[in-house]
Amino acid sequence: MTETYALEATHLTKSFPGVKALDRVSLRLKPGEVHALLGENGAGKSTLIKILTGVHRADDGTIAIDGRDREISSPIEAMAAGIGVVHQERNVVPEFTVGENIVLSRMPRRAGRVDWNTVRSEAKRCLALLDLSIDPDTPMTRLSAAQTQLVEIARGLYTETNVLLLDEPTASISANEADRLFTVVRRLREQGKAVLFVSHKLEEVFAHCDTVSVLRDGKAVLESSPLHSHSRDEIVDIMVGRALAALEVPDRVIDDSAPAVLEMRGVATSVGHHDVSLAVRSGEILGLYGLVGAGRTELARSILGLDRITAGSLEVRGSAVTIRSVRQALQDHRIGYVTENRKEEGVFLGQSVARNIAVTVWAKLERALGFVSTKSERSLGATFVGDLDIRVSSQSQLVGELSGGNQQKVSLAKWLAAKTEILIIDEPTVGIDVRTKRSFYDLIWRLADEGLAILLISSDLAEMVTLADRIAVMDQFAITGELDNTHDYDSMSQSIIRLIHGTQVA
Amino acid sequence: TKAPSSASGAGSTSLASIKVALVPGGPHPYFQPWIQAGADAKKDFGLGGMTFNETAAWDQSKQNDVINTLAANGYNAFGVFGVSPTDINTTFKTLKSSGFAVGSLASCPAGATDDADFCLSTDVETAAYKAGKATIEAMGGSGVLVHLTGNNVDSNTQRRIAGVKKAVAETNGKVTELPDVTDIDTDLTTAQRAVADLLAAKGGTITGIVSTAYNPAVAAATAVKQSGLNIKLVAIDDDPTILAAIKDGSVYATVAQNPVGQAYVGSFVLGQLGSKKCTMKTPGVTVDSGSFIVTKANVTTYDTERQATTKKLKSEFENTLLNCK
Amino acid sequence: MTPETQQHGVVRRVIATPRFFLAIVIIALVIFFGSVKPAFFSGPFVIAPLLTSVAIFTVVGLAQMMVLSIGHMNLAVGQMASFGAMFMGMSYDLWKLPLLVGLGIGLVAGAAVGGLSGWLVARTGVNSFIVTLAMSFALIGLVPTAYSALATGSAFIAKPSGLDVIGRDSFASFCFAGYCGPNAIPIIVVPAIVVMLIVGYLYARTRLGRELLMTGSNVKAATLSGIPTGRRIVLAHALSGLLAALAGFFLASSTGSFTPGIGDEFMLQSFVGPILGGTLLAGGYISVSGTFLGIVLTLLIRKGLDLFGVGIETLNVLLGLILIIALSTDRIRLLARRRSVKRVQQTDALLIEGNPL
Amino acid sequence: MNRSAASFFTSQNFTLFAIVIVGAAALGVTSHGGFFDSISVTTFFTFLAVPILIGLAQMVTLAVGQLNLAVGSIGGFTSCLAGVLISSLGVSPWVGALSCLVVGAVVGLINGSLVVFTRINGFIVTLATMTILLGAQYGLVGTRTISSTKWESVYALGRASLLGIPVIFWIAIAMAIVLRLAFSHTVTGRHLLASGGNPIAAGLAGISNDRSVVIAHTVSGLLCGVASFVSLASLSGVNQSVGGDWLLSSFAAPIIGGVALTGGSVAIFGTVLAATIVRLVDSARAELQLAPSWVNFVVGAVVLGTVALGRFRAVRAARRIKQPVAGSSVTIVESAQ
Ligand SMILES: Nc1ncnc2c1ncn2[C@@H]1O[C@H](COP(=O)(O)OP(=O)(O)OP(=O)(O)O)[C@@H](O)[C@H]1O
Ligand SMILES: Nc1ncnc2c1ncn2[C@@H]1O[C@H](COP(=O)(O)OP(=O)(O)OP(=O)(O)O)[C@@H](O)[C@H]1O
Ligand SMILES: [Mg+2]
Ligand SMILES: [Mg+2]
Repeated sequence: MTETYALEATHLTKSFPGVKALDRVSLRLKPGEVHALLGENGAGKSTLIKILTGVHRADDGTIAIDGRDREISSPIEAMAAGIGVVHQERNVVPEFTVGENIVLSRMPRRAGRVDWNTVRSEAKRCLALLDLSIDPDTPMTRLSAAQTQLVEIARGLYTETNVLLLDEPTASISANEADRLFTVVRRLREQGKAVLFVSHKLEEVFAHCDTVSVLRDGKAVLESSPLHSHSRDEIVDIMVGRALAALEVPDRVIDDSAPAVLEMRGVATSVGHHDVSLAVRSGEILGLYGLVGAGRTELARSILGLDRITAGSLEVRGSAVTIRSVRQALQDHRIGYVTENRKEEGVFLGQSVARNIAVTVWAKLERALGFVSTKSERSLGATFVGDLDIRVSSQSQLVGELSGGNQQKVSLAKWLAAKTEILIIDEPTVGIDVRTKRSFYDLIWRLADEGLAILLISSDLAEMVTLADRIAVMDQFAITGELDNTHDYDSMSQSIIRLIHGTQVA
Repeated sequence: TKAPSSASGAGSTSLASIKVALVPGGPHPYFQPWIQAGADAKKDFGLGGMTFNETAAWDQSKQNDVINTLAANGYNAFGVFGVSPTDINTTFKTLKSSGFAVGSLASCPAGATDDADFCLSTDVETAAYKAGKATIEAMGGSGVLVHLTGNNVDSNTQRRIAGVKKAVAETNGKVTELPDVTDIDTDLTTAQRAVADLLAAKGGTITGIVSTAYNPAVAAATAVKQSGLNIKLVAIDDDPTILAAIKDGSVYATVAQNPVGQAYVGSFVLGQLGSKKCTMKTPGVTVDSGSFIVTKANVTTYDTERQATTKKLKSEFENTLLNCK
Repeated sequence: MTPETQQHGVVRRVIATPRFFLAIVIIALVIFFGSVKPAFFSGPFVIAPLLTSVAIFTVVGLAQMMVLSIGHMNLAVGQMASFGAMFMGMSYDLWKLPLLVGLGIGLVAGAAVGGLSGWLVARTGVNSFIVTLAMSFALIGLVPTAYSALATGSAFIAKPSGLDVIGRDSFASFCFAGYCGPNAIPIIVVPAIVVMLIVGYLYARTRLGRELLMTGSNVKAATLSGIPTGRRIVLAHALSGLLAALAGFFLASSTGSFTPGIGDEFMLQSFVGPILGGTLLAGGYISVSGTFLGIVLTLLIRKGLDLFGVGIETLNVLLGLILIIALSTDRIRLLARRRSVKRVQQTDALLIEGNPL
Repeated sequence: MNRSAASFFTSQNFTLFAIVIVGAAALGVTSHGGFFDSISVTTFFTFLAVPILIGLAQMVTLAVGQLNLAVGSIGGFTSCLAGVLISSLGVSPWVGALSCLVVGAVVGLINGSLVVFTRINGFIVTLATMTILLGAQYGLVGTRTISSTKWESVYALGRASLLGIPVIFWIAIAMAIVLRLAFSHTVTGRHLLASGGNPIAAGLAGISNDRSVVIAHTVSGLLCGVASFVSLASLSGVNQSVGGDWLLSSFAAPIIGGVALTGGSVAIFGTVLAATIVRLVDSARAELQLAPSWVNFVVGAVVLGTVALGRFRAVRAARRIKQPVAGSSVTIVESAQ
């Protein structure tokens, strides 16, 4: 007797111009199971989800829902088949309210008109599932990035679904909020629904999933296996395709007596920071931890002159400075900023790798009449492509064609090319797979060893504890404390949580 | 197709080798009679070819393109309404240097010089003056007059404004003129809106309107009729819409020009010049093709007068202006 | 990749560009027009006027391409041309200045209004479409008013020495040892080629050009990479105004005088050339030679239809149809190319051309 | 719905409304009350109908992030076609005049379909159809003017008034109300806005962006047709110049009215008010006997002023709620389109 699957995809194949994103991949979801879908960046996870939800058409393969073959060629058909989804990218209509965004896929109507009362009540219901008390009439633009993500999740819960597909829903929300999601996931499991969960955070996966499938280069290398029959390392090895050595935290020696190269004293900003004091020495990694929305990105932006510092002083290499623009930060003070928002602020998707790296140094490469030789640009690019191990077919490849991790490296490379001495790195590994993450960690340590002063912003506590030398904790736009990092996860996390909860009732 | 250079050969050529191109400034009802008049001229004088091409669309460089293309297609005599009176001499010069016969029709180049062989056109200022006089006459010699006209930065518009001003000045202050309403010939909606706004704002004081542009004339005819105000309207040109308005009394008079004469006589002269049978006694001479006040009284007969003028024009060229072998 | 496949790739890449496609169509049309209408090869009456228009409108297209490179538009190209040309006319007519001085003054005037648009865009963050639309409104009001106040007969007709040489002479007037140049090639192509080379050099070889493209590609990332995007935006608009004024100068020199009507016909052409040539409306990618070929194609078609004696109504209908057909085949061809897929998608996302999925 | 009731009197509309009141009052004073007599009022509203309609026609395409450069030529073509149908082919005046609506909608449908099928930018598509229609319009009427005496019964409608205000103005207002209801209360209307606001999000929610684009262009064409019908009813005749001045004003009204070029929003009341302001400028020009080029000046300045002001206000508002709108301080500019 064959089992009936809530969803059964067989031999799905999908090619994009130049890449085979999926190669005869099969996936089976049983009712009442939470199924993890893992894989490195570009393995094909999102592509699989997009095919199951009618965004892309598979070149080949079949999909069956509850044992019956279904043709899914549009998002509407996926909905009709009882498939709900939270996509990886945030996709909301900014002009609409929260409520309308939640019900967008099926507007409640009465007598040919939109039934606004039902819109509101339905939206409230979905938000309540996640313990959210956002008013459905709030304009979408008022929400923070994390709230937006939560609304996306609420939207996935709007229609009655038998199968819920979650593509990295927790990448940009804090552990607290993620927990609410997992409560819902557990409830769905109890109701006999099937949930597919994609994440690069393996802790979450091990805490909440039952079965696992792993994709590698578009092929399924592990199909529907009970998750707990595997160790964490085994899963990583399967994802990566070879044994990945254990992460070695280097023994870093910091000269405590060295003067700070970047120091803030009692800084307040136009966006609402107050009493911010911190100092980074050259060769040191200062972690800036906080929950999403704590104001870390905004602090970085104030250092760069994008927001105004209204009180206190900012000192670079011992002298007080006023920075008005990124350009000034770079040219006068050698400060660089690797943004958290890679696609929108970090790289130029439609431009070549060489130009993306050289963008900060044209001023230096410039000869008479503004001439910049393509050769010098390329040789510079080649250095960093080699140095950071950026995977490209050639330097004229467009950055938009690279995988996320490689794009992130390009976003970093331009600051190294500019020979910055102070580097602010914001959320360097969001949505980045475990192997690339490792190479990033090594890179950050190496840069610090070479003498860079690094201010590292991350919402990933494990990452923070691994990388930083000291950790400053920010909450509600103020620094609530600073800790020396012992690299012991349990004790560090407790101290940090205490610093956050000291001022905030969760 | 024959090479254009052959037209410049020495000695006289037969009229059958002359291909005349009539090039208006762009699409406008004024030029439509040229089509028939050109065809008649071709038949009557035995010209080798005749074309009418209005693709210039009121742009000097497009008109130059059209003219050049016609030249390449073997046309060797040109009757041109220059889109830009300040630029057209340059075009004429080029054509002349290739040995073509060139007539400036319906409009003369701005300034004192005319690089065409001749200019056969309404004396714009005189026509406007006549229109102004007719309006003042209709107003009973006193009152407030307003002048509606087209593109303010066209030198012909400036001549029209001067003509009307002259007529007003002759009344020694009995007629006063409101500021000219210019730039409303771009389209019918603009014209109608401007006229309606004018009547709404100043309708009570205005006693006469003279329109020296097409769309404002069409618009004013209806607006005045509808408003029920006692405003005398004088228009320009004899488009059927305006003639109908004269017949029903909503327009007092119009100043008709002589497009037929321009095209017909112009083609004749171009034929004579192109075939080298004749030369101009005074190159670049300006000849008035006539303007005619049309009122209800002569609306059915004014064309006879105009045909007579056309005949006279032709003999004037033959007898006094041309120097023939 | 072996050198052989690499070469293969290069050839394929060249073949896949809009420029190659345009060149093929242009050659085919020339052969067609030439064989059906031998008059097409008439030097002084067809080729020379065609080249003159090509020279003028290539500069117009480049003026638009400047702002397209940063993802903006300039709906006031025509009015900026007439504004710049007005200052040239004033220099020659009222102040009796020599050719180059007047030209310089006009170019500065064009650059100034362009720069003003750019400054407004950068300062207020209002979309360039709106700012330049409003700018065109304002200049449509201003220029004719100034002409009627300052110029007798509403045109500046004084001609400094050399103006006619640029505008109307061909190489036939340059003789050396008894041999004169061809009368089919007007002098005006020389400055136009120089402008193309300078603009090409700017984008291909200089820091400024690269920074403009980066600004067009992603303005946030450009700001965060230390590019002074505000200044680059002002620069792009100023250069657009400058080139527009230069085109106005070319047009005035070829028709004969400086009138307020200069530039009336620029706006539509200015978009058609660059876009046919592959420049992205979304910014970040330009092509000088493509712009040139796009202009050649449209003017060639117009000339051809003129030669066949097509009337104004048919001419407009055909031009519209050809535009749609040329661009849809271009789009089909583009879609077949992997590299451009991404570009097209970027454009799509920005322009909402139907279903982005 | 209180949300839309609130947006109905957002500060942008309020500013515009205040300008209208102050402007009208000022005109009333300078004309010594003449501006409020019945002829002036009739004239004012008669020539306000078309600007409102074409402003709305442009607004509908802007709502989905498209443009319609062909507004004027659709209007010109349909009105000339109706003129020819009635005068030369003996079609009855009402049928002929109402054919404007059908033909306008069909042309809009063609525009939308071309955008969808060829995937060419709507800017270029409507540019091309504009050229084609201009040719066709000329082909239909050449240089003659077809007099409105051929459609007296329709023309009578143009002079009829209701409550002292021309019927054609009420037609424009009726269209505005219908659009307002459609955009705020129908699912299709919301879908158009969703497609305009974020096509990817709309697509993922099962909304067909293609359908939205086609519908928007069709409705836009239809509204141009209504404007052309109104022109037939109010102009003394039709000729090749009809529609020639529509393009720029069609953009001015929605943009001053607060519609974003990027799509996703409509401002019906704002568009109507903005058209009224432009019309006031026009009346003031006639009253003060200024050259028409002044209107361009003023409209240019008003457009710039309003958008710049609106932008500053948005930035301030964003600062007040201390929630940066998508990295607003980095965004020195929005990229065009
Ligand atoms: N629309 C597209 N066009 C072309 N290539 C695509 C497209 N979408 C995805 N790809 C390619 O398909 C492959 C799989 O991408 P996919 O987004 O499914 O990866 P993923 O496993 O979700 O990665 P991540 O963990 O980074 O989200 C990648 O090589 C990607 O570049
Ligand atoms: N509604 C929104 N839409 C888009 N972006 C937003 C929105 N709200 C905030 N952002 C931006 O998203 C980023 C993350 O903001 P968020 O509030 O999540 O945290 P933060 O305080 O900026 O930084 P961090 O998470 O590093 O402490 C910031 O750059 C912020 O400007
Ligand atoms: Mg993914
Ligand atoms: Mg952040």
